[in-house]
Amino acid sequence: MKITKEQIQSHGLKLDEYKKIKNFLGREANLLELGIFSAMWNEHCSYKSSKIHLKKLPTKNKIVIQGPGENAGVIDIGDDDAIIFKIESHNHPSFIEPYQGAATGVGGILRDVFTMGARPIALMNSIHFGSPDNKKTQNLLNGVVSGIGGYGNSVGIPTVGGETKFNSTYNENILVNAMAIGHAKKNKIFYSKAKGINKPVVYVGSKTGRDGIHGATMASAEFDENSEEKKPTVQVGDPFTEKLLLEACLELMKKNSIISIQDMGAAGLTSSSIEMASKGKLGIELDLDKVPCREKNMTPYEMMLSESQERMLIILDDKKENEAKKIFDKWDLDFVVIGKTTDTNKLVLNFNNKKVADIPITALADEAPQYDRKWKKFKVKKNDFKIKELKKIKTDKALFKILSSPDHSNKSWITDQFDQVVMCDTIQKSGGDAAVVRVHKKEKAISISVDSSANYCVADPRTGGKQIICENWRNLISVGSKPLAVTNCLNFGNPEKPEVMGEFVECIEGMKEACEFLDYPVVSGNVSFYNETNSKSIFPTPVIGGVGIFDNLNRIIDMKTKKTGNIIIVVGKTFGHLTRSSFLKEIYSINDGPPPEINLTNEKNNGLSVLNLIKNNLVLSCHDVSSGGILVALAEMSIASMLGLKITKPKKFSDFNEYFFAEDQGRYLLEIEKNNLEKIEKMLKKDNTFYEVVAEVQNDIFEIDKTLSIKTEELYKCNNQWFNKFNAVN
Amino acid sequence: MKFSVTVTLKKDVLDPQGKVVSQTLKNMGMTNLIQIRQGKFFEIDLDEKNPSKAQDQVKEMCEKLLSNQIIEDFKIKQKE
Amino acid sequence: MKFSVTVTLKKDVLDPQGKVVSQTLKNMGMTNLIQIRQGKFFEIDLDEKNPSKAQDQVKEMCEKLLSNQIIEDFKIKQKE
Amino acid sequence: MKSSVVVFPGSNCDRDIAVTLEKLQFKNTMVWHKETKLPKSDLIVIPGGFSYGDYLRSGAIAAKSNILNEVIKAGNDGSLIIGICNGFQILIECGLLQGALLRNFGLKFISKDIFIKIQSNKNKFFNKYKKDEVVKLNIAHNEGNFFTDKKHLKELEDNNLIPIKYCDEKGNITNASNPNGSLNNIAGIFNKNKNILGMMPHPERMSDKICSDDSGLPLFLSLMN
Ligand SMILES: Nc1ncnc2c1ncn2[C@@H]1O[C@H](COP(=O)(O)OP(=O)(O)O)[C@@H](O)[C@H]1O
Ligand SMILES: [Mg+2]
Repeated sequence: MKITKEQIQSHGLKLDEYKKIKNFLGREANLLELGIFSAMWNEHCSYKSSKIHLKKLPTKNKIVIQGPGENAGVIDIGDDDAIIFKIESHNHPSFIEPYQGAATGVGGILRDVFTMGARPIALMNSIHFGSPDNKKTQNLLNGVVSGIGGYGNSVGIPTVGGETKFNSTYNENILVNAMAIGHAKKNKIFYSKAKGINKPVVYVGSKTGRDGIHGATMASAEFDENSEEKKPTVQVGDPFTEKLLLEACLELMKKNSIISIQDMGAAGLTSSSIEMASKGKLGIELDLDKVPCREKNMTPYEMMLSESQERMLIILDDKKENEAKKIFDKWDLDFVVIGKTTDTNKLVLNFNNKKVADIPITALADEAPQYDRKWKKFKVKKNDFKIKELKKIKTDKALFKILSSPDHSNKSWITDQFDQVVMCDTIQKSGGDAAVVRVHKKEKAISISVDSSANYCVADPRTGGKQIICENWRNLISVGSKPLAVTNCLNFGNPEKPEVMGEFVECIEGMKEACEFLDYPVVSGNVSFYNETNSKSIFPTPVIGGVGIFDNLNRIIDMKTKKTGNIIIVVGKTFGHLTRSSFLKEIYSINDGPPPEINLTNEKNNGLSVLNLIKNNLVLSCHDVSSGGILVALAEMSIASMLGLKITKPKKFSDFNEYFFAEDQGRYLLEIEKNNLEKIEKMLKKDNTFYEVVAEVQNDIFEIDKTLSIKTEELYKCNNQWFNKFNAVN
Repeated sequence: MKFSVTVTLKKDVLDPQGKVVSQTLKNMGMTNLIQIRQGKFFEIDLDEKNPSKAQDQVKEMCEKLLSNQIIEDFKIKQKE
Repeated sequence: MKFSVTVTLKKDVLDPQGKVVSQTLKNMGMTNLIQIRQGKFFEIDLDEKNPSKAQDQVKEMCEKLLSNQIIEDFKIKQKE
Repeated sequence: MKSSVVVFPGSNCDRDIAVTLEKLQFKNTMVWHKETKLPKSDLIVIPGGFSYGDYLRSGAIAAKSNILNEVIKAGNDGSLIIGICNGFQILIECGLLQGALLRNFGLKFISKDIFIKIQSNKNKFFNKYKKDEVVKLNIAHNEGNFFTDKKHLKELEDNNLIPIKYCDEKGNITNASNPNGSLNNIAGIFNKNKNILGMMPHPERMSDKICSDDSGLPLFLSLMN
């Protein structure tokens, strides 16, 4: 049977790519082989458009145990402990079926982390929806939030934080990125590289059904109007089985029987078997008659491309089968030897006593196409707006408007649907600058934050890329931790368009610069391209997940102001940068001009100074200044404690709004005791760090002399109503 | 007018609940059980005399809220 | 042999799901909706040729597992 | 004191409760659901989580497991048993406690810190709390909406079998402070002999000042009394 042009195209392959395939095989491919190539060569698995640029990111330093290239990144947090983490997207499935799409996204990222030997200890997420006015948004929001909770709650991993944003750019293409963080012993980390010949290849977990055949291909194809009809690609998650799989794998990992292990993620059995063989420079032979199937009469094509969830592939050492099988029996999971490693460097599939596929492994992995796609340099638009020309708005009105906007509203409507404290190690839940989770039974903890700012990236991808790394770093500093490393999920449009590719390239270059300067390596990540509908791209949206460390539990701080009479200082200079700010967006619907600039030297200096003050026990609460500027940040501190503030008027600014709502970077608000001010001033001077006093903590009233005076209760109400109103059955 | 609606998972879609229920029944000794699939059931009472209008309305409910047509099918039955 | 089983909440038991579903539908403009109650639906496939034996077995499943008789009623229907 | 924590596939608060018990010097054993014997113990705990995924009805399938026969026997013989969250659901499904736990009235999973008011402390479980004390605990469930018939409700009320009710921070038992729609704000109940307690809130999640609070500890200390 000859493969037709239509078949090639419906598999998302280009005709010249198929030519290459024929060269590798020395013959025509059969349909199964075509399916396997299409799964391995698509964007999602091969990173064909992104690889050469991802290589620019710094991925090593002395705490990195494993950088990109494995299921997740691994860092050293001292003693014999390691933290394993990664973020991944599940955008397209979540738009089609929000509950199951989000749920299986969480399931997938959990498997990436426990495959490596870690017990997952926390989940985070970053979710972006279309405009609240879009009629799809409410349903998508509800479905995604309950899907994330439905899966994580059931498996029993606390969801401790995340971010939720709304923008019409995501109307027809929402973003659902999930991050998992696990803890392992440094000397007990498991990798996917196969070793040794004739070792048993074992299939464990759920049975294979006809789920999401071609799911991986879908994730790499643009949406069009008909895509809501591409139904069968949706998978249903089974968190109960995931929990069993997690416990069974961790139990087996305590023994010395695993050579290599790999979860079946995108492109299921295909990518997992090939990845193991490719890393080990070996071949692999599978007997498909043995694959546990859920439905009758499944074909090899369906088995190899199914994306049924909650499955793993394990290569066991000699004579370990019985001991391993016992464990999986105990947990009522399938355990079947379906093949072996070989020295042929080929993927060989047998079915019904016939060889049904025979492909050189290198053709599928190392030799997969890589493109240096055309990209266009981004032109940053000049800032031609003047605040004086805008219609005046009272500061309190502006504050209310921002605090009650969907992006700034309190997210407890969402987070109350997540179990945030199961496992009993959550020290800080969502709501603060970063989540804090204790390392079980130890006197140390990690901090985690997930951040994005598409609004800056679309204005200037390079600065935006830098900014988002810095903001993430800042968030970890703000709770008193030392930032260690990041994972990233790069959500972009169609890479075949030079403008989109340009955004991608420049974002990465910006990130690289910041990561290098801050010694903040990238240890894992994921790229999601083709986020566009009817040729309209989403804003470039890199999402950063950072992890930091506390080496004791006594210096963990939050943003709740503590005591009346204390003063609040702002570290870092305010210049009055307003373009791309929440102020202009929420009040005037102005959305142009460049984002705030990043001065890496100041950024690092300010952050380290703040951390030093915290370490010296001089800071009672801390909050970084981000979207919304100083006044919004101050209000958030007030709302957290329900104490008021007496805010000082700025000296140099004729327009207060310019000072209070500016989004200049690298700034922190610190609550300190009055009588420590002198000491702190000395320390900051020595570091060359700029600071000024902005407020004093008082009871009940949030005020600026002669400008505004608000009861904290009012602030609280205004910040807490949006989600309930939006979701009240309307 | 009264209707009953059943919403079931499409044929090849995984039914984690049905799976666990089957397994439990088998463990309880019902070894001749081939399979169980679980779905939802609604009893709907409408103040509408015209049968075809009522039927249409129930169909609309199913499409818009009661079922998720990407993974589920529904069946409507008129009662009485 | 194939059976279908519906499990519904007893009349005087509050049905929070049905209540929310009704409310949502009313808000969507279906003001003539009197009420909706939500239950569960099972499709059971048994390897048993004798109808009365099969029927008894399904009844046993309902009593022992599929329903909680304190709050729920069940109905069994043979298919085909 | 010896304790046993029963573990089902899908339990996920088993480790948390074990940590709390061990911290208070209980000699604790984890008991896998397939076991047919319970070790001799002064306290049996059915922990929270999603046993069998909470598929069908929460707790229904766990209630059919081997070990439950032993738990029922022990309960009827007067052993102290506490079922927390999913454990409460299991105790109801197996008949050791009466009533039903329906879907939360908002149909959403709810996880947050709430307050309960101690209704009576003259029992084995709450004697280290004061009567009417307001206690902060955490809840996390989909189906915690307690429901029962009038007759049983009267029996519960007449015999002091409702030890805890949801309330606000100041101790007012109101609709607004009822997180899930439970009848009369009921957060937990006893059996007739008050040796078996089922409760939706998680005391083990409040046993550590660093993470939250230690307001759940008196419950376990009461049991040692
Ligand atoms: N943006 C990125 N930055 C750094 N590493 C990345 C990025 N995207 C992907 N990677 C790395 O490439 C590898 C393959 O990623 P992926 O295919 O998403 O993994 P999986 O097969 O587990 O889903 C992983 O090790 C991942 O960490
Ligand atoms: Mg993986």
